[in-house]
Amino acid sequence: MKKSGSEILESLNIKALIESLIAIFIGFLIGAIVLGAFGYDPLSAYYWLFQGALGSTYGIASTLRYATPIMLTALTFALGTRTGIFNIGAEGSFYFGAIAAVIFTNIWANMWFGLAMGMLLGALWALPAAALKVYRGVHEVISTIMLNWIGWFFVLWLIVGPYANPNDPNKTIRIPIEARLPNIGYGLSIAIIIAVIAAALTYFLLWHTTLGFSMRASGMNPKAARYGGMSPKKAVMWSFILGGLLSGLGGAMKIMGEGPTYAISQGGANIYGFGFDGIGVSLVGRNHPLGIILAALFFGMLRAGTALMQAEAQVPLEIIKVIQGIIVITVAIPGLYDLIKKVARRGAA
Amino acid sequence: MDLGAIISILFMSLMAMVPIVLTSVGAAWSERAGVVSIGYEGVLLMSAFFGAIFAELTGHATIGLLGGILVGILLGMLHGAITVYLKGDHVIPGIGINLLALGVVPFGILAYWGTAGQHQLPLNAQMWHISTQYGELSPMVGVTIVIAVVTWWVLFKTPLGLRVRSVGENPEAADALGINVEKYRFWSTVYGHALAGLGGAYMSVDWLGLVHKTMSGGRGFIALANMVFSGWNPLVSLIGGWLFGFFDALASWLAPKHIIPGQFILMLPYIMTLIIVAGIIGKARPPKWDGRPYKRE
Amino acid sequence: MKRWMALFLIGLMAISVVASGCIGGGGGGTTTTEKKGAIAIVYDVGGRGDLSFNDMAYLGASKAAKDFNLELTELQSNSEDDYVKNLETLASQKKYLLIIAVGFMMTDAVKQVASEYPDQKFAIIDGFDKDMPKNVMMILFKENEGSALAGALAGLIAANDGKDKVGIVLGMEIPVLYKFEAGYRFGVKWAEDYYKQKTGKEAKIDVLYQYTGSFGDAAKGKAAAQAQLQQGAWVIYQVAGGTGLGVFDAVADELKAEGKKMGPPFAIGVDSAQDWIKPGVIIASMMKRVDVGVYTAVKDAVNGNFKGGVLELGLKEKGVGLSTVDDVMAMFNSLPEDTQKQKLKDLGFNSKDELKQYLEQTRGQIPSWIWDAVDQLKQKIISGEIKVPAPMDKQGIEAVRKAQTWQEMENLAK
Amino acid sequence: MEKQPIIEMKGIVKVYPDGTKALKGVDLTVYQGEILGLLGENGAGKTTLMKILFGMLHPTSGRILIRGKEVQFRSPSDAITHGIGMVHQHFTLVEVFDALHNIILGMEGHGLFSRIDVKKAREKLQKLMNDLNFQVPLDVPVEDLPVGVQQRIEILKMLFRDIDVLILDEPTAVLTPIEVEELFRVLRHLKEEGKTIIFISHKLNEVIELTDRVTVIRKGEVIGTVETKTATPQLLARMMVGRDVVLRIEKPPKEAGEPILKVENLSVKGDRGEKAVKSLSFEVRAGEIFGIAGVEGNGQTELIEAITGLRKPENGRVYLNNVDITGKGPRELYGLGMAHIPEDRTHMGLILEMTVTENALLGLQWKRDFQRWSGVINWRRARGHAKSLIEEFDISAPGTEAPVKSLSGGNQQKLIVAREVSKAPVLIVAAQPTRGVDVASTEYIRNYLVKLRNEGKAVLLVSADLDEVVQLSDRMGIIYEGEFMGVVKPEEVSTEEIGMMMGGIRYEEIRK
Repeated sequence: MKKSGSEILESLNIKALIESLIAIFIGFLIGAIVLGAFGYDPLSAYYWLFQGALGSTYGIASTLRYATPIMLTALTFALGTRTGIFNIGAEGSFYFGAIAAVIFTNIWANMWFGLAMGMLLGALWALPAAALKVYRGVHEVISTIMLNWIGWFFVLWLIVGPYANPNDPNKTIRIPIEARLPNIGYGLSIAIIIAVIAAALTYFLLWHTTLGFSMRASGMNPKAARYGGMSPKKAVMWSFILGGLLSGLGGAMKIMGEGPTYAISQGGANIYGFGFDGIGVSLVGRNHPLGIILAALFFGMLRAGTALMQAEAQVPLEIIKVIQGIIVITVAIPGLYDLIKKVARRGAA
Repeated sequence: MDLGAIISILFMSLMAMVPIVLTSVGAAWSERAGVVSIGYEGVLLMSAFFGAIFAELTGHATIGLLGGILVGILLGMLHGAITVYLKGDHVIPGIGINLLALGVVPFGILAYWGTAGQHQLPLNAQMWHISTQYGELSPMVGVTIVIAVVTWWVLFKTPLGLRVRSVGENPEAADALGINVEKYRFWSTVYGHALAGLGGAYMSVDWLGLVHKTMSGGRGFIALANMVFSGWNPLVSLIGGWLFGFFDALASWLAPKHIIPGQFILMLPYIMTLIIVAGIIGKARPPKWDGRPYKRE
Repeated sequence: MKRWMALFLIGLMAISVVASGCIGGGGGGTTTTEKKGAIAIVYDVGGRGDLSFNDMAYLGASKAAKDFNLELTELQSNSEDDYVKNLETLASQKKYLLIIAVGFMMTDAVKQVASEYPDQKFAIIDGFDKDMPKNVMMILFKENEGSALAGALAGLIAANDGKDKVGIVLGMEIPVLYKFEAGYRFGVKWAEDYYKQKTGKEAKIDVLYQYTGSFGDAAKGKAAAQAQLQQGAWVIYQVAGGTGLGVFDAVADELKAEGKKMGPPFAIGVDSAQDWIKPGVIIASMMKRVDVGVYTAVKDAVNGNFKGGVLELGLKEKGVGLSTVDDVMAMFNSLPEDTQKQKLKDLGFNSKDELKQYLEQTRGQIPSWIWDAVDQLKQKIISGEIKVPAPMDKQGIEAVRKAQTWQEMENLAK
Repeated sequence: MEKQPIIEMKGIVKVYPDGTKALKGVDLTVYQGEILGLLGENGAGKTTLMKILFGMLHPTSGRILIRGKEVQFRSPSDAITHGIGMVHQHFTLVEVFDALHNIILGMEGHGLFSRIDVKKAREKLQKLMNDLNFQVPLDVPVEDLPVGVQQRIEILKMLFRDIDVLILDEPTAVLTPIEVEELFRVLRHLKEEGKTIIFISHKLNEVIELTDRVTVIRKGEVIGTVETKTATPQLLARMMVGRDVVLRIEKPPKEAGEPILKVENLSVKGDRGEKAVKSLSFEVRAGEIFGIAGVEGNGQTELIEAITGLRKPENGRVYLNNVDITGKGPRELYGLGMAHIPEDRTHMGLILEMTVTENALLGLQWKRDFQRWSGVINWRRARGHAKSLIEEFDISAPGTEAPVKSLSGGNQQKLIVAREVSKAPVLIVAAQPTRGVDVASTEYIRNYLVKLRNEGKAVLLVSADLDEVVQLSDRMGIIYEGEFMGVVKPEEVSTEEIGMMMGGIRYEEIRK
């Protein structure tokens, strides 16, 4: 697998990247204004935020740990958008990946088996939306929202009922020690490496395989894809399935790779929300695997830094969500770059 | 189950339906005009929060409700600006609004009241209720029914409604007849979000009398399900929303009897919606240009 | 048009910023006076403001901080993923005398971080692990004992009024709550027996229970309580955090519907002395004195008496118990000044004394022999004469639910 | 009675943003109460001119006078207020509304919030329909109605707005003969009522049958206006298609070989379910260019899609090299030696956002040459392929990794041709291969098609450009409403005769 860096960069849209940076800047700017308005010191808040995320080995490890699951769910969303669909079902597949890891590693305590079953169940949960889209023309946003909720309640039932830990029913049964992902220090497991490899593979899939070619072609122009002998329907199917697989992997690794509990908590608190966050990551990363790695690290950083920010600057951690929300809304503004240029020019004139 | 119990369940379901119905009716109107939003969950949450602040500052629950509407209007304008005028994607801003709400509300509760996560409203900021021996009813139940009926009537019986629907079905046709597609779409979005804003404020200043950082509890999504379920029809949304409220109340009622796991009851609305959109029973067809930006050639 | 929209967007952002500025107020005030040291507290995901155990922990910590002139650092947890990071961050600063983790959810995290920082002292509320390192104090509460008193109170009120049902509304179905439910059921059964012995009349009281699946959805709590009230529950015990606030609301509505200012029907609060939230509606609260636990831990750490291992607080240690009017007033006094004022205004009282009187009047709604009976049970539990079951899993709670008498339940406890 | 001009268009010029000159100073006069035919091939500028009159497009320069007063329309509703209405080729109806609501939309009367007075609207419409002597069902969703009725609803919609001038753009394209008769009756009736009608068409018989005067447009210019009474099909055909042939293509005589493509009784349905291709049979032989001429929209698109595997035929069979390929998908067909230059370059032939290399690979991605190992694309080879196409066909591109949208139209088209030819096909289906392409590229592409024919390949050429078909084809079929009006050798017929066939007159009838 030999490829030059410039080739990857070419597939990334530079202007879009700049727009993401602008969005991040606006997010921080408005965050600062809000902080200032409430009598907090934004500079100190941001200083400690970055200090917490990057100022120590542990901080960096935390950043990487937080970046892992959202990197995978973001890849799910990106595979969708590259194929021209709005797959927001990463959330549901993530739950199933997590519960699959719990169930199957307790049947056979093998790491690879757990990961494989996580991916399988994640992909399975993506299937209904795929089939509804291809055969019934049901818009994927509606079907995936519904499936996310159905999956949520179903998994909640599994973890409170059949898979509750009899010795400590506040969580599910734990992943057996032999099946856990090896730790590489500071609470960080090899999950991050697998996630980066998954991003690289996703890049490889999209830009170096026939399947990826037809997925991208179908996403940009289904008519031309059909003309080119491809099947847009098949591409959509694969996009859902592979997307579910990635999120399933994310869910499995969340539980198998993250201590100290190695189990799903009651109420699913440690498996909730990663699919939704992944959408933001993917959008900021411009739906490109490389951009997603960077955006996931950025979002991970925001979360890793909150402890020190709270402790030293006494700033409530929710400000991070405010900033994230503003970034995503800003990213949603089409042609942001040109818009800002136009406004700036007007301002200068 | 005696009569009292039935009336009581009825009251509970009427109170519970308000935010769902208002949001569904608003969303139905907005989608009839061709603008999709999945940000109603965030709108509900933020308007519950800001509505409570308005109510407390003025000591009038009605001002709180108006404040909720105002928040809805502002968010609707933001969504409308991005989707209608800038021709942006219809789904992404909603994701951002939902995310923003999850930050703004907990942060705001802490920053404004100094308590984390929740705040109880003083009595003078809470809506007056009609009390009976079977439970309470808010005047907002009546308002909601009136809004649903009037919205339905306007949408299906008046020139305004005809134009709104034409803009969502075939903007080209509407444009050719001199209907300003962008204007109708924009204000329809604003109206949709304003109703959701009213529903959110109702939750805090009326129904529950408190603000909690996750109080929307998925109702924004239930409302979307209900909208689809009701075939984008405000009047059916009223009935559908009441049914959701009814099943919710019934589930609460049945819960102490412990017949089936609660999680399965909670799943029902979503499963039903999925079945309906799949066309397995009934027929649900969205407006033809729903979610598509319209650009004149 | 596009340009106009761009300006509009920018304007909107500006408005939102100004708006948020207008509602701005407190926050951020850090004191500059010299402190003798520092303690840190890490909250559970519920966070402060739950009027429940996170708030109680704060109460204890802030009191200790004031009494011992310590700086207090608080950390919220956004999700469970934050526990290890929050604890680790604090521990690595090596400046805290004691780090307090609030909530059983943090058990594994505390265990891990404490073994990495053996010199750092930790305390965990509600968390237990038999392999916990020595530098961790595990503060546990016998909620079952306190809940038994709540159950006895509820059962006797119902029996006395000739009713046959009481209710309990719980949060997410997690095993900690089984202790509450079991204790409550035990108390109710004990009340049946006591009532029969006292009056010679049979009383059969059913316990309606519901796990709402959430600690934060007041609407669900309200619906659950309304359902139970309609099905004849005469007293409802809430063990549901934020969800429980809806329970109070439901009972208040019921009273209003009946044209009453005070119960019965009543609600029973939990964790803190919640009576002040809705005087007249809440007859008493099952207090879990997390504040006492936290205060004790800090005191021990300051005085050099800190010991790792389990510190279990039951009725005997005053770690749990039913609230008294004085408890309620103490809790009320601990609220921020303006919150107190606002609350009094809402309730239509001119002074705290009026609130106190009102609370006493509420308690006066039920005959004093009931209060005496509850106290009798309390003494028996303290003396060890009566044991309250504390199931920790599904089978355990099922057994308690099936049991027909309190003696049967007591056997389960052994 | 002296004729009053109701519309005068003077010196109308329309240049599109991409530089295409659609109208080059057109003058048009329409008199009160007449039916004016606007005749021309496609691309002549008829529709553009009428869209300008209807306010949908803005002229680059020129003036419009209505009843002697100059007007400037910003939108169609401006035109409607001035009494001008237009019925487009594809209808603008809200499918789920019934006829009544479609018609009154935007003209509901009263305030926005008052109840629509359905009864009054119905009465008014009923009266209108009675006056016109035609009926449409008012309460059925229009999507459930046949196209003929939908068209009448469009007409009613305009009349409801009290327009004086009604523009109809190719109104008979989707109608059955009976529906056409009915439409003509209505239009004549409208004329009696004093309305003015502009009838855009390329069908000679219809124009002759219906109109009072005919204005012929060709390549953005008015060729002339004649009184229909004095016009013959021959005259109109000459005006419509007659021209000096600009390019000469060297084409040595060649004996055609074995039949490569055989089409037997092929019937294909269009997007609206209409019969677009009606039991068509023909064959294309090795070393032969078979041309299909005709005005666009007469079934060419459907025919080609059916042959190239993009549309399922209703009936009939297609053989390639004696292999039955009916209903097979594009991927299989490419494997069997078919190449396809699609008519819609930007929407089908290319993916504009993708790079030159990626586009050069479109349809070739499975070829073993371009696979590193199964399923993985060898981009180095693909780039090499793109580079060789660029060199061989002299395509001017910034590089192989530039997005294809940065290429000019001509170079984009050359890229498609290059790619298709590189498939080493036995049959090339070339649809509109030179549309919108500059002169140099056009010549290159045409010469290349001849070269392929000389090499013994079979070429099926479909073009709306008559010159192209006439010059290149060895044999040609003239298609009209999904049927061949005649299959002839170009040198054996006159342009006039071809024009008549394009207008719907059968070869046998002409020769009679």
